[in-house]
Order: sequence, then C-alpha cells, then structure tokens
Amino acid sequence: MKKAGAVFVLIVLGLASVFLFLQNAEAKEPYKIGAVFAVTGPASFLGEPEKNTALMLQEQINKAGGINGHPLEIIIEDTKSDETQAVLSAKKLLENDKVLAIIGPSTTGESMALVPIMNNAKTPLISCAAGAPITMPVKERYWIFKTPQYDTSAVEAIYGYMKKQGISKVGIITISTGFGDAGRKALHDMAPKYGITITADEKYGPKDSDMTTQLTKIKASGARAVINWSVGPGQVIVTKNWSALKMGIPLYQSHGWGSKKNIELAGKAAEGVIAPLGRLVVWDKLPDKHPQKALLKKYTQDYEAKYKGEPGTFGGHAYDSIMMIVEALKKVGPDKKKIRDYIETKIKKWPGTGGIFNMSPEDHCGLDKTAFEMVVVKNGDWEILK
Amino acid sequence: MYGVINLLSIKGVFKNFGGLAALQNVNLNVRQGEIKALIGPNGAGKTTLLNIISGIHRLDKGEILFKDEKINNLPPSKIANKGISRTFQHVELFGNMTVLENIMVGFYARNKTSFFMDGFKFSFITDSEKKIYKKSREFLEYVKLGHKINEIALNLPIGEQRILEIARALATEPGLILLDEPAAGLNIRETRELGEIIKRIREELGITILLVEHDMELVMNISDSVAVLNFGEIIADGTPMEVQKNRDVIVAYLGEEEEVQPGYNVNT
Amino acid sequence: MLTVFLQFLFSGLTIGAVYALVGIGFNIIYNSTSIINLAQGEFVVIGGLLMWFFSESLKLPFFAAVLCTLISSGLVGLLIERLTIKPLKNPDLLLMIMITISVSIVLRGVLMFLFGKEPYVYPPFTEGEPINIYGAIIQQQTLWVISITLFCIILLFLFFKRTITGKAMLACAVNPTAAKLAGVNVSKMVMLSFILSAIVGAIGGMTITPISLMEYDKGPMLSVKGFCAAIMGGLGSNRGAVIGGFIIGILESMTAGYVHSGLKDAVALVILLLILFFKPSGIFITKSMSQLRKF
Amino acid sequence: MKKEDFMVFIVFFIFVGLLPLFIESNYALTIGIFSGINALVAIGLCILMGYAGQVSLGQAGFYGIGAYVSSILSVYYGFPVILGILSAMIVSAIAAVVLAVPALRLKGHYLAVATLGFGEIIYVILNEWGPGGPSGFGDIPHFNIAGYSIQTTKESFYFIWIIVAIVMLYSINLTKSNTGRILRAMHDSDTACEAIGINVPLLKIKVFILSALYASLAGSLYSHYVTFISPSSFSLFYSILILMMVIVGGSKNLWGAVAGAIVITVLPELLRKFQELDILVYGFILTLTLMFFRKGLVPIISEKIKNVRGYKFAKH
Repeated sequence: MKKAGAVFVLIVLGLASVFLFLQNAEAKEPYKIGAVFAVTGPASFLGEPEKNTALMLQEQINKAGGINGHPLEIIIEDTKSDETQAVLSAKKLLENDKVLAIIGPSTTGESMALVPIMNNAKTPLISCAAGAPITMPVKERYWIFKTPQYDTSAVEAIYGYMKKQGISKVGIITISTGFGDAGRKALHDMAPKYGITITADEKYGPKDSDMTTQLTKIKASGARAVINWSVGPGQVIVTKNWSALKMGIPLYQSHGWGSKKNIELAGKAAEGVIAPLGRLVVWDKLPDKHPQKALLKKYTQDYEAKYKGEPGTFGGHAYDSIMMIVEALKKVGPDKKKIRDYIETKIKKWPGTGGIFNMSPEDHCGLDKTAFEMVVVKNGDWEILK
Repeated sequence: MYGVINLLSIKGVFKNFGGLAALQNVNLNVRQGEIKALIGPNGAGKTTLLNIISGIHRLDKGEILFKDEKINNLPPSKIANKGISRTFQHVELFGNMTVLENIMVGFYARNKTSFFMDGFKFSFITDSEKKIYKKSREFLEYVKLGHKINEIALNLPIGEQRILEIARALATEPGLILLDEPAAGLNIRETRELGEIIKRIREELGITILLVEHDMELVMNISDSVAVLNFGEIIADGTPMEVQKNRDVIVAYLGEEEEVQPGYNVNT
Repeated sequence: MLTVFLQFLFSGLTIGAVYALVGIGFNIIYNSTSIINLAQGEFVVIGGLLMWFFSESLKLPFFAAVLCTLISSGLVGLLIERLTIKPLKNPDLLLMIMITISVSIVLRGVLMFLFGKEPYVYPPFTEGEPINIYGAIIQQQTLWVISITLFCIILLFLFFKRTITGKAMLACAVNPTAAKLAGVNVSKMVMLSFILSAIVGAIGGMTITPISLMEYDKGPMLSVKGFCAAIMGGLGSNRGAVIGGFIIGILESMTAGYVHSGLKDAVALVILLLILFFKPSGIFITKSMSQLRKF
Repeated sequence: MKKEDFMVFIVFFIFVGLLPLFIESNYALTIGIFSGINALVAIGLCILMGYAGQVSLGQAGFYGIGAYVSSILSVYYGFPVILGILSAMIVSAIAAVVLAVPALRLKGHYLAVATLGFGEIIYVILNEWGPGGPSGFGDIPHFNIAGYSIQTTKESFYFIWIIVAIVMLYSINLTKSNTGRILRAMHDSDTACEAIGINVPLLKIKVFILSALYASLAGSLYSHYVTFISPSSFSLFYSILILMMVIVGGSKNLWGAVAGAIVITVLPELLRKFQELDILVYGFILTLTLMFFRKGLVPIISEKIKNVRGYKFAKH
C-alpha cells in the first residue's frame, strides 16, 4: 500500500510538472522577454530583488496598457547560481519561449557562459553582473550589454575618497567568490593610479563564521584602512569583528553594502562604515533637481510597498535592463537586431537607477565612477559624504 | 609416509601482538604431498600461524620457505600466486556472487588478464572465458556442487559454503592449501564428506594440505602427521598415534592425569 | 607577537567550537545506527532560525525561547526518523546516507520558504564588551559557545556511560540483532538518537547565530566541516569530535594567519588526510575498535 | 559481454540517435548534452562504487581537472583541443594514483571523507590559482578536430552521445569480463581476493584511475561545450549530485548510472514551473524515489519487465 501511495504521489507530481511544462504555449501576441536570475543558491542576494523587480515592472507596464498595446511578458528562470543551469535556462527561453531579449544573469560567471549562446542566437542580452569581461572586448560581445557599474568604478570612488583623506596604505579582505574576486582584482589594478599600497590581501569563504584572524593580520600589516569586498552575511560578520577588535582604522565596504538590512544586522558595529553606493540607496538625500531622483523615488517606494523590503542596488540593475529593452521595444518593435542597435546607439544621457547611461559601440555598459556616492553609516542611517 | 621433500618450512618464527607473544620460536615442516594437521587449544596461535604463512600478518623474526624460496612478509596475493591457497575460519566467500562465479574468480590467478585491455575484447564470449567456464563446472562437479552452480553463495548451507571455499582455493591450482577449521559448524555427516573430499584432493590432485582443526576424529582420520601448538610453541609433532600418546599434549588439552579419547571434540 | 597569536587562537576556537558541536551530532546518530546524517548541518540552521523566531519575532523571554527551540528541533528530528528512516527495514547504509542528503534538501526548501534567504541574527546571550587577554580579544558569546560545547560533551558522556538508555543506544549500532535479543527496543533507540542529535545541533545553532549569523543554506558547509571533525577524531568518539573540531578550527585560523587565508580550507583538509593516512580510523579510535564496526 | 547486453546497448543508442530527428528544441537537446556529460562521470563512479565497492565523494575533483587542464592548455598554450583532453586525462590519472595510494587503507565513511577532502582541495586550488580565480575564464575553443569545429547543439549532442556510447561499450565489456567479476568479488571480500592471488591494492588503484579518466573526459567535454568554466561547477555539490545519480539509477548496474544521470539532469528542468519551490519538490521526489525504489530505478524496472515476461510464458 505504502509503495502504491508513493508511486501515486510521484506520478501526480510528474504529471503536474509535465502539464505545467507544456502549458505555457500560447498567449495573445505579447512581447516576450526572458530573465535568468540566480533566484536561489549562493548568489540569491542578487537574484531575489532582480526577480521581484521584474515581476513588479511587468505588472506596472501591463497595467498601463503594455508596450504599444502589446502586453509585456517576462519569463523568469532560476539559474540556482550555477553556470550549467544558466545555459539551460537561456536555451529554454530562446528555444521554447522564443524571447526577444534576455535580462541577466546575475553573476559574471553565468553571464560569461551565455556569451556564445547569445551570439549564436543573435539575441540581445543585458547582464545584471558587473564583471568587465562580460562586455569586453566589445567586438566579440556584439549582442551583450550590462547595466551594473564596473567594479573598477566603485574602487575608484573609494580610492578617490581615500586620497582626499590622506590614506595610502590599505588592507583588503575579500570573499572567495566571483563577486569578491572581481573586486579584489579591481582593487589591485586601480591601486597604483591612486598611489595606494595594498599591505595585506586576505580572503574568506562565503559561509565562514569569523574573520578576526584576517582582520588581525591586516592590522598588523600597518594598513591605515580596511576594504572589505563581499555580499551576504560575510560583510556583516566582518563589520562586527572590526568593531569588536577596535581596530582604530576605518572600514570600507563595497557597493554590496547598500542595504538597510545590513545596518540592522550589524547593529551598533556598523557605525562609521563607509561604502560607495549607487544613488538608489540614498535617493531621499539627493537634491530635488538630480535627474535620477524622481525615478529612484518611484522605484524604491513601489518596491517597498509591494515587497516590504528595499530593492537595493541589485534590484536596480534589473530595473535598468528591463527599462532599456522596454524603451527599445516601444521605439523599434519586436526585432532583435533593431533592439540591439537601439540600445547601442540611442541610450545616451539616459537616467537609470545605476547612474546616467551613455552606451556606444565602444562601451556596452555606459557608466563611470560618477555613478557612486560615498556614504557613511551614521546613527543607523546613510549619510552622503562630500 | 609421503615424500621426504619439505614443501613448506617454518623456521624459528616469532610474532608479538602488542607485547603479547602469539608465536614463539615455531618450527614446522610440511612435506610434499602430505596432509598435516595443526591442532591446539583455543588461542594457541594456530590461525596466527596460518595468517603469517599466507601473508596477512607479518612475522617479527624467523623465516618461511616454500619450495626452498623465502616467502615471509610478501603480500598475500604474491604468496597465493606462488602456490599457497587457503580457506578461512569464518568463511570468506564472495557472498553476493553465484557458486559458479566464485570458482571462476578463483581461476583468475592462473589466467590473468589486463585490467584496461579487458574492455577492448569485443567478442560476445572470449575463448579464455569459455575455458574458465568449462573448468569451473568440472571443478564443481568434482566437489559435488554441480547442481548448484547458479545459486548465490550466501544462500548455501554452511557445509556447502565450506566446500565451495575449498573448491575456490583449488581453482588457483595451488601446491599447498591451508585449511582453517574447515569442519567448524558442520554436522557429523557433513564432516565425513568433507574428510572424503580432503583426502581425494590429496590423492587425486596431489595437493599438499595443512589443516587447522578442532575435530579430533577428522584430524586423526585423515592426517599423515599432526603438530600441536600450545601458547605459541610447538609441543609435539609426529604421526597421529604418537601425538595422541604424547604426555605434554594430554596435559595441554585436559590438564593433569587425564586421557584424550579418540574422537573427542575438544571444542565442544 | 603574542597578541596576534592569541587572537588567531581565539578565532580558531570560535570556529572550531561550531565544528565540534556538529561533529558530536554526527556521532550520536552514528553511534546508534552507523548512519552519517548529512542533514546534521540543517539541524544547526533550524536551531538558529527557530531561536530567532521565538526570541525576536514572538518576543518570548530567553529561557522560554530556548526551551521552545529545543522542543521543536527535537520534533523535527523525530519526524525525520519516523518518516524516512523507520519505514525502511534493513536498509543499505549508503542508501540511508543518500536519504539524509535528500532530506537536507527538503529541509533547506522548507527553511527557505519559511524564512526567506536573508541572514538572521539576535543579540548575544550576555551583552557587554569583549574580554581582553594580553591585547587579544575574545567575545563573550565565544565563551558561551565553548562552555556550552564542553557542557554538552560532559552530559552526553554521562548519558552514554551511566544510563541504561545510553548504553542501549551504543549497543544498537555495533550489533542491532544482539541488542534486540538483549531486550533493547532498537527502533526506539534510533528515534531517540535522532531527537538527541537534532537537539545538540540546535544548541549549536542557537549559540553561534549571534556570532556568525544564520541563513537557510548554511547547513551543507557545517555538515561537511562537522563530518571532517568527527572523522579526524574518530567516528563514534565524542571526545574525538570535539578535539577534531578544535584542531580544524585552529588549523584554519593559523593557516589564514601565518600562511594565506585563501588556502585555509585546503591546508586543514591536507592535515586531515595526513592524519587518516597514519591513523586510518581517526585519532581516538583504535584499529581494533573500528573493526567492530562495518563502517 | 552477453548478446542481450549488446541488444540493450544497440536499442538504447539507436533510440538516443533518433531523438534529434523528433526534437526540434535546442533546449531539450542541451539537456541531453548535459545528461550525457553527467552520465560519463556516473558510469565511472558506478564501476568504482557499485562494482569495486569504493565510495568516492571526490569525482568533482577529477571532473574539474579535466575541464581546467584541457582548457588552460588550449587557451593559453595553443594545444589542439584533443591533445588538451588527453593531457588532462593523464593529469587526472596521476591525481587518481596520488589519491588512491593513501586511501587504500581507508574504508567506508573514512574513505568518503578522504575523497571528499581531495575534491575540496582541488576546488580550493582552482579557486586560488586557476585562471581567473573564482570568476573563472571563458573563450575556450569548441571541440574541433582536423579543422572541423563542433559548435551547433545538434552536432554537440551527437558528439557527446557517441562518446558516451563508446565509453559505455567499453565499460559493459569490462564489467562483464573477468575483470568485472573480480571487481565484484573485491566488493564482497578483500581478504578472499588476496588469498586467491589478486593484488587488491593495485586493482583498487586501477579502478580509481578508470573512474578518474571518465570524469576527466567529461570535464573536458563540458568546458569545450560551455566555453566558460569557473570553480563553482566543480565543488562538492557536483560530487554529491553524481553519487545521487548512481544511487537513484541503481549502483550495481551501468545502465543505472546512465538512467540516474538522465533523471537527475532532466528532473530540475521539469520542475522549473514550480519556481522557487522547485528545491522542495525536488527534495521530496528524491526522498520518495530513494525510499521506494531502494535498489535503484533500473534494477527494479528490469525486474518488473522480467516478471511480466515470465507471466506471459506461464500463461501460454
């Protein structure tokens, strides 16, 4: 009996999935865009807000009558933060769903895995990952764009601020994932330009529980500041350890720090932490005439109302990507090549959440370091540093 | 008496287990073609000696010669390849394989094939497979297991498991077989059959046998000579008759002032 | 120099205490079933997240929250055993281990569904400044973790050595048939071991969350490290698991401090492999002890 | 090899070969490609575990070596791809010896942890010193031979599955031969094997090498198909995934490994519609499958088929 029951459950589940699998066949001429996000897995801190943003935008746009009357359909696939899954997701979107363009993936590795697929399929991809190799060399990345700022831009923002403060020796501590590694490389690459010496170069795993050792080493190396490059719980633990150790030197975080949740988790320890953040996080502190302010305000408030949490910088990447494609669709219609050309040539002085975009055939990202503000945590809130 | 050539010579072997002397200066010869029994009370070191001969344990001191060649401290598989095969006190069959397969594995030692090349032999059944199959069936007929070739070894009754284990040892075509308590767990009828098979192996196949056994009836019936091991030392070595009358042996087994009755199973 | 060394040591102890607790959890189930329960890390996560739920979300007083967490974790252990382990009579060991892996996947799914993906934290058991020893600091919560770990081992030691139930549980793994013949209710003992192991895991989770935060997918890493700790000490030996845990923790910290932080996991594993090479059944289990067990 | 094994082999691979004629979607074929790659690793583990009785949680290590060595050689040193793949297999074989020699003394859980440790060490090395570190590296050439590059999904599908067929043919042959019998014997009793003259340590090392070669080959094929690799694809989770495939399919049967690889690769794709809950559904299906198909899918299904046949014979 038990066996029969289990077999039954298995069959039902199997049928259900096959049914759902087949079901998504037809709708009435909607514009289909695909989205591949790391909704689960180690990079879910990126994929989650991105997914939410996509769902919210789809709802908003369709409520407003769609794109030139066509409803917008965003088909979201979860990559589980895994490259193989990213490849499969993209193939599914291209083959089964016949999407016009793809948003995402969330991480650099996954984006890189999709480059040859998108080039073969001659379909535009707007990545939500920061890594420079995603869009460079541009010649071999004909169909690929990305919306996040370069890591080097965030680093330049930090180094530039440090130079003003007279800091020239830093110890860096990075998470041993693609995100941390990209930051680490950028920190090394940009250091000479700003006359900065890296006295210690430490790492930790994404699930590590204590970074006191690495911080102690940095302190002993004579560094005048610590830069931590990570996302997830790691940055909170580093902040707590930094505060407990009373290191006496300032702690800088990456742009991954941009969520109130982090301040909440770190509590008092977060006081004084400095980070380069996109304006999305500090929109309420921008002057009213700032070109991004209106859009940031609407996005943040809508998101908070719908999901009871902040979109953070990462949700913004998805926002920018989707809005670019929506605008292109509106102007040129459902033609992959034309969409690509539109994004490459017509996105100029285009305010997004990440900054003011200026795409060109030489630059498929279109942002520079001015996209960041240096922000310090004060009394449990952000404060823009001048 | 069978032959005068020593097939196996054990010379001054010592073995300690963590300070406990298991074997002390053991000297023992097994002559070509004889059935030699090794008896002694529990814990006397009989199985230890078999394990040392077959290479499972290393000896501390002394040497072992097989066909005048030193074999001590070689790995078990090398010793087996030199022609010493054995069975175990707790039957060590390939329990999940069939009776036939057990024997076929036994033939491996004489029909080595190359591991990586085996995948490239693209005929349905190779000639050597056929040969091994035929020989294995003959062997099973020989030990009267011919009717059970496709049974899973674990499902055989213990008596047949023991016989199968002996047959597998024979399949390696050894010069010497070490049998470790082959009659343990067998009833009287099975024990008699076992005795018959052991005798036939010696007589028809000319294989020398060294036997560790508690069943005195079996030992006295089939052995040409008997050695007695007590507290790691050989205390007697001779024909069954001589050993039965040896005073040291009687003391070792039964304490002072008593006689061993022939056929008395010491262990029960 | 001393300060730096001490700081590395304290950091190692903090990390190691967690591994030790997970390692003990492995042992409890192993000792009564021979199964390696790879959902052990999830028990730790459950402990941390439930403690957050009871103390921060429901605002229960501290001890009530602790009690509720322990009871509900025990229930999870019970449920897992009754639903997946009990129905299988006489199973293959590897299959059981695979089942614990698939159970851990289900648990992660449930935790993600209930708690989402973000990390959680609550205040340490005692608020206050870290303790300063020769210039190196050790957080108060770390002391809690270490003392609770030690307390757990002592309790478990007494349980397994002094109580009939404890001894009966040990007997189950070595020879279930014999234990059954001796009148031990094997099925009940297995159930008990899952409950106990879930509780020990939860204790670990409750104590480390204020230090290391807790999120739904921290389990696999904890399982792997705890497994290594248990193996290093010798499966079945709680003393071994604790020492194994601390050794791995300190090795990681010292490697990060004196060699290179990117290599800390690898160095700890190389040492583990070396230990296994010379002592194939761990530090505290002798060869003859390990031969009693099939696995 | 027996005739019926060969028939099963022929029927299965003809079926696979016909698939692309009916399946238009490159997406479905891509699932097929990854199934094939995983099947290669699973076949190796099946021989190692199901036949020789050696548990390994380190297959991802060999898979990673295969992917990285052949990619590095072809990207940075201009090796022809095929030469890169062969070199990677040699490196993997050496790594297998390095792992197997000390691991010979270990059994059961201890062996599992030792192999797990090996896999993790390889992972850390790739993460720390591999080109691109944790971010990985891309622009790896597609597989090409004699100037012809295998690029399209359909070509890749055939290419991968032809290799799976060759490996499978070799493996069936091996396991049905003398060697296969000895491996199963070793699974049952090391001691008895030694006693009949089998050099057990050497045999174990050879099986480790064989499974490493398969995993390495699969890793190389993966990297030259996806053209981008990063260490995260070669972590412990992959080893566990492969182990799961072998157990789900039935560890005592090579077809079990292939079936397990297909099932475990296809299942998450079918569950996509459950969105984030897929992990939960996946876990449930896995648990139930393990609990109720305890010998594995293939042995149980083939038993069923045999029973049905036997029933028919009895009737006539």
